[in-house]
Amino acid sequence: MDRETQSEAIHEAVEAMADRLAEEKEHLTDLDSAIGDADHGANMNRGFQAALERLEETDGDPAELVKTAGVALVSEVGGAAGPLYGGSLMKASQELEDGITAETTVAFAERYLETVEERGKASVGDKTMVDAITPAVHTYKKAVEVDDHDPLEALGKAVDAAERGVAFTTPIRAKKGRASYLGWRSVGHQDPGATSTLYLLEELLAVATE
Amino acid sequence: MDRETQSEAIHEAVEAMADRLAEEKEHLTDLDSAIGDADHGANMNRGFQAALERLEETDGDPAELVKTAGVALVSEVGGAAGPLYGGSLMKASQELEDGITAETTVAFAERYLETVEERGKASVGDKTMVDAITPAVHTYKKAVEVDDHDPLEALGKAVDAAERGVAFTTPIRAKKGRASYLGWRSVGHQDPGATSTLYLLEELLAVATE
Amino acid sequence: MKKLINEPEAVVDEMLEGMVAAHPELRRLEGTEVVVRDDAPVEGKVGLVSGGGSGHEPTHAGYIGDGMLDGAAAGEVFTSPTADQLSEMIQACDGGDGVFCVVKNYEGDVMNFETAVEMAEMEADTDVEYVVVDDDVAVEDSLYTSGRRGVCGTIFVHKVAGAMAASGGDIAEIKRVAEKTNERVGTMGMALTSCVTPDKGEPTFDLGEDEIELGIGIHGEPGTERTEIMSADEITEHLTEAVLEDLDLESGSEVATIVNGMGGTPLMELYVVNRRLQELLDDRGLDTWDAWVGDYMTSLDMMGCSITVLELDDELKDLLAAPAETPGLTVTE
Amino acid sequence: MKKLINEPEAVVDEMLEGMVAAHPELRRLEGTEVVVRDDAPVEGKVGLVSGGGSGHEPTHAGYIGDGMLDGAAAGEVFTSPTADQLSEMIQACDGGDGVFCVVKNYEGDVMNFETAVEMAEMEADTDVEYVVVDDDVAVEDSLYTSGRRGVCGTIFVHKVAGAMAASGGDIAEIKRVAEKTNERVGTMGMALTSCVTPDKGEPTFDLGEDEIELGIGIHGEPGTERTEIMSADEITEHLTEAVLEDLDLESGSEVATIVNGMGGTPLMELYVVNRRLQELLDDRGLDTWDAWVGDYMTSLDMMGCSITVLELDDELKDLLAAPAETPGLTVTE
Ligand SMILES: Nc1ncnc2c1ncn2[C@@H]1O[C@H](COP(=O)(O)OP(=O)(O)O)[C@@H](O)[C@H]1O
Ligand SMILES: Nc1ncnc2c1ncn2[C@@H]1O[C@H](COP(=O)(O)OP(=O)(O)O)[C@@H](O)[C@H]1O
Ligand SMILES: [Mg+2]
Ligand SMILES: [Mg+2]
Ligand SMILES: [Mg+2]
Ligand SMILES: [Mg+2]
Repeated sequence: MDRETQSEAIHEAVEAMADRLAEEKEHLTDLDSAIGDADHGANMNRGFQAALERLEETDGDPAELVKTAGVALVSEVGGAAGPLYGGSLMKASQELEDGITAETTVAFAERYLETVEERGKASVGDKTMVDAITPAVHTYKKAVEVDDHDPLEALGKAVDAAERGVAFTTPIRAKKGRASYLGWRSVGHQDPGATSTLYLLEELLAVATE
Repeated sequence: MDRETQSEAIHEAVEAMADRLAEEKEHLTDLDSAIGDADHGANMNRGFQAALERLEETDGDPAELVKTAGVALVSEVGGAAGPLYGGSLMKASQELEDGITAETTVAFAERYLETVEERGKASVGDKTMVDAITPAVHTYKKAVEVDDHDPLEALGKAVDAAERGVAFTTPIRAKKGRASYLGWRSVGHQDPGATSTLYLLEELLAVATE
Repeated sequence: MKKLINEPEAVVDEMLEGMVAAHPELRRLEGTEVVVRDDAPVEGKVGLVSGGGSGHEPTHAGYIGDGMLDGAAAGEVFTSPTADQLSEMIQACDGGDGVFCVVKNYEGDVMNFETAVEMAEMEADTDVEYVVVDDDVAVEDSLYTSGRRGVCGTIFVHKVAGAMAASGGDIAEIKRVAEKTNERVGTMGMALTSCVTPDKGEPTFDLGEDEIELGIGIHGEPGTERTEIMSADEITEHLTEAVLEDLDLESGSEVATIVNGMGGTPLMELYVVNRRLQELLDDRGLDTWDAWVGDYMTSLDMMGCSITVLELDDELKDLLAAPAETPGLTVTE
Repeated sequence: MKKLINEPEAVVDEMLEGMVAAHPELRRLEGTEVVVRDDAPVEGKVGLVSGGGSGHEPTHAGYIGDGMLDGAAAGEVFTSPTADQLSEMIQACDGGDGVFCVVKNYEGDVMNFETAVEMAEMEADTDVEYVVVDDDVAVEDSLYTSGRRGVCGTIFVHKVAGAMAASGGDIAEIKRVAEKTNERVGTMGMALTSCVTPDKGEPTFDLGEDEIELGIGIHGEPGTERTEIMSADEITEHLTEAVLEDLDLESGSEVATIVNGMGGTPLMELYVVNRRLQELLDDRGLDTWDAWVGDYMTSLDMMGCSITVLELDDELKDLLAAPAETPGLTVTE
């Protein structure tokens, strides 16, 4: 896959993600009303529409495109999700400077997880997006580096892993984010940010599979 | 009937009126919500409870007692009904200075009607308490002065007349009071003040009949 | 309906206690629902008083202070205060130069104030005059109504009359500017939801999920027209047009405006309304000299707003700009 | 649910337009949701800024003016403003002596402000410091939460820091008094009803006809406990006790208090709450030096209130008493 094809794939992926978030806007907001402040759907939808628009005006390397998307999210999403999604994409995009390869995508994924954990001061088990990102990244890395699977297959496994991460957020008590204010009452509700993370990964897989 | 018996009768009447208004409080408020501001029941109930309390501490002539009740209403009812009910009782009480006779009660009734019309700048047909008072007073006067009926019988006819006055308020458009702001939309609703007037007359009749 | 109250019967009394506890410059006349300046009667100026039913907070007692009212009487919720208390208030605010009353045009208010003025004149020989404010353009002033209602324009009358009294104007001067203000001001309101009185505990009127009431009064009295819900811009256009039609201003006139919240509407939405109001005035060549946005004359927890426009001249501008310091309105030099 | 709005997406933009139309002393930074003093940057003083999600009006831009804020950034409803706009605001309010930010303790606000501070330092070499306000005693500050939330006590921090900035204090001085205020203030809130965001158009949470939520946040985040409806006195006792337990004041201490409305509760009811609050403080030998009652930090149209208590010393009294002139709060000398 040459750089141009890679860049096109990124355009397509962001478009698919934006469409998916538009569809899931209400569902995400409903999840956020139960344990947060009922805006996660609107935030993510607004952010990815903006990212899509900016990418339509942008040509360039994969790294530049991902960074542009990240900047768009930082300036449009706001709330907790803005700096977490946007800032992490911005940082992690540096790992794609040599293009998209099995190696660089693993580095990208690790850097993304690291940045979210740092900015959010969150660890796995806090009932946040980290719970979806962690199993996805770990599974991806293991599949590529240890099992020598090709990236597409590895991504498929990562999506399954993220799904289990999302399911895992439901029965646990929140330690970070607005849901933490609820104390024990947060148990039994699925985390919105973990859920939107899963949607993005699903769309990434769908576009990569084409 | 000596003065003392008359005074006792007034005590009893006010007590019966207060009880009746307590019972009808919600109904009067409902009527007032439809075309006014939903307080006529509370206003009248508060006023007659106060009148009752003051009368329990007061001995005296019929004229004094009625005046005391009027003063209590002026200071407790507020709104439009306060000066209309209370002020008119205060003024009309002067006609009872020679005790309660067929003659003085007619003068009392006429003076009461006059005072309400004056203070309220209202005439019959404006959809107010005047529509209940006018037929009652006219019928009472005719029954006593022209037909020579005894006051009790005359009062019975007056109550029937008031009832027709109340019914008459429903199909007409309000010209006075808050209901007038509704314009044609006031048609079809019964006037609260006319209704409370009828209740008071009914209780007066019941006590007089005993 | 849930409310932050104890017994409904106690709500006015307890509100007034909470109010004087928050504002030590206010004092309650013992045994009454009358609140006055702590230093009343103020000598060397005409006393300015107002009053009416409760449920319109910060109206009325919230406008007591330097440059505005000396006293305010609180009736039961939506019920005029009684004449005896009004008379006590008038006498308590007479520093020797007489008292001027701002009365809103409701029969209950007018009849009780009339009785009170007679009582104060008789009992204490107090010099008393009053103005009856009737700024509500929703009501036709005709043989068929009790006349236009007094609504949010009353706050401008308080401010103007208060500034005149503070500057040493006599009763006649105060009356002149109060009447001038009343003649030049118009208001029109609307409701998205009904208010709920503590006593009844349920909506005073029923509005459908998609209905609004135009020309609403401030007591939950039904308005003049019920329509489908519209956008904030359309509602603003409707209200503004009604007011401007009534005032009939020449292009180039200077105005002061109020976007007033009815109590349950968030400030955010009032600013959205103000945005369109100022555009509309601008379109007609009217020049907004001052724009107020907030809860000035409420109707308990009703959602909705009213729009008030006052045509200015130099005298009214000076009086509006004069300093005032009250719980509900502060104007600094 | 009916609202006085046009398109939900436009509500923040249109509110800000309506706001600067009402208050000519405010100016919007072009292409942003940032509002600053018209004369910003003010030279010779540290710039004081704040910001956060919209829906809390008059917070945040309503506290811009002499003696308080120089700028405020408005995010979407209940969503932190973005870092790029915060950075623009910081740079626009730097008159050469640096900028101090008042941040409420929400992860979104904190992370965006942190990013913005880095950006402003990098892009314009601006000297920036900030305080993170966390006055909400409803939230346990433990390993298991994101820490206490910033709620109505933030208004006291704005006032104190604003007075210190106006009197020429440097960034370190401002930070010291802001942190001191934050350490000595506690707030607890409750809701009778949920707020309704323009975007969702329906209650954020469901409360039964006879239920209330204690420890509610200002974003319609569910509170810490759901109970049966109680009387205003009982609710006041509950909130006050929670705050006082947290502050642990000695008898004889002087305090300032806020009874803050959540947006949909009539002022009448807030005064009823203030009455009981002052009785309770009095019972414990606490001396109320100043009591505020009104809508300071709202949650759209939510019905409910919060109680804030601040322990004073001479310095804080001087700073609270210093003059301020803003749309949402005026203090005169
Ligand atoms: N400190 C944190 N670390 C990691 N993720 C977080 C943190 N705080 C919140 N989140 C994630 O952000 C999501 C909420 O995003 P959003 O609703 O857009 O922001 P806000 O909470 O500011 O309204 C949560 O569901 C959670 O997954
Ligand atoms: N101008 C008037 N003349 C005669 N009766 C009036 C007048 N205005 C009101 N009323 C009577 O008073 C009643 C309303 O009383 P109430 O609800 O207690 O006072 P308010 O209208 O001030 O709330 C009306 O139903 C009507 O009968
Ligand atoms: Mg959220
Ligand atoms: Mg009534
Ligand atoms: Mg009434
Ligand atoms: Mg949010």
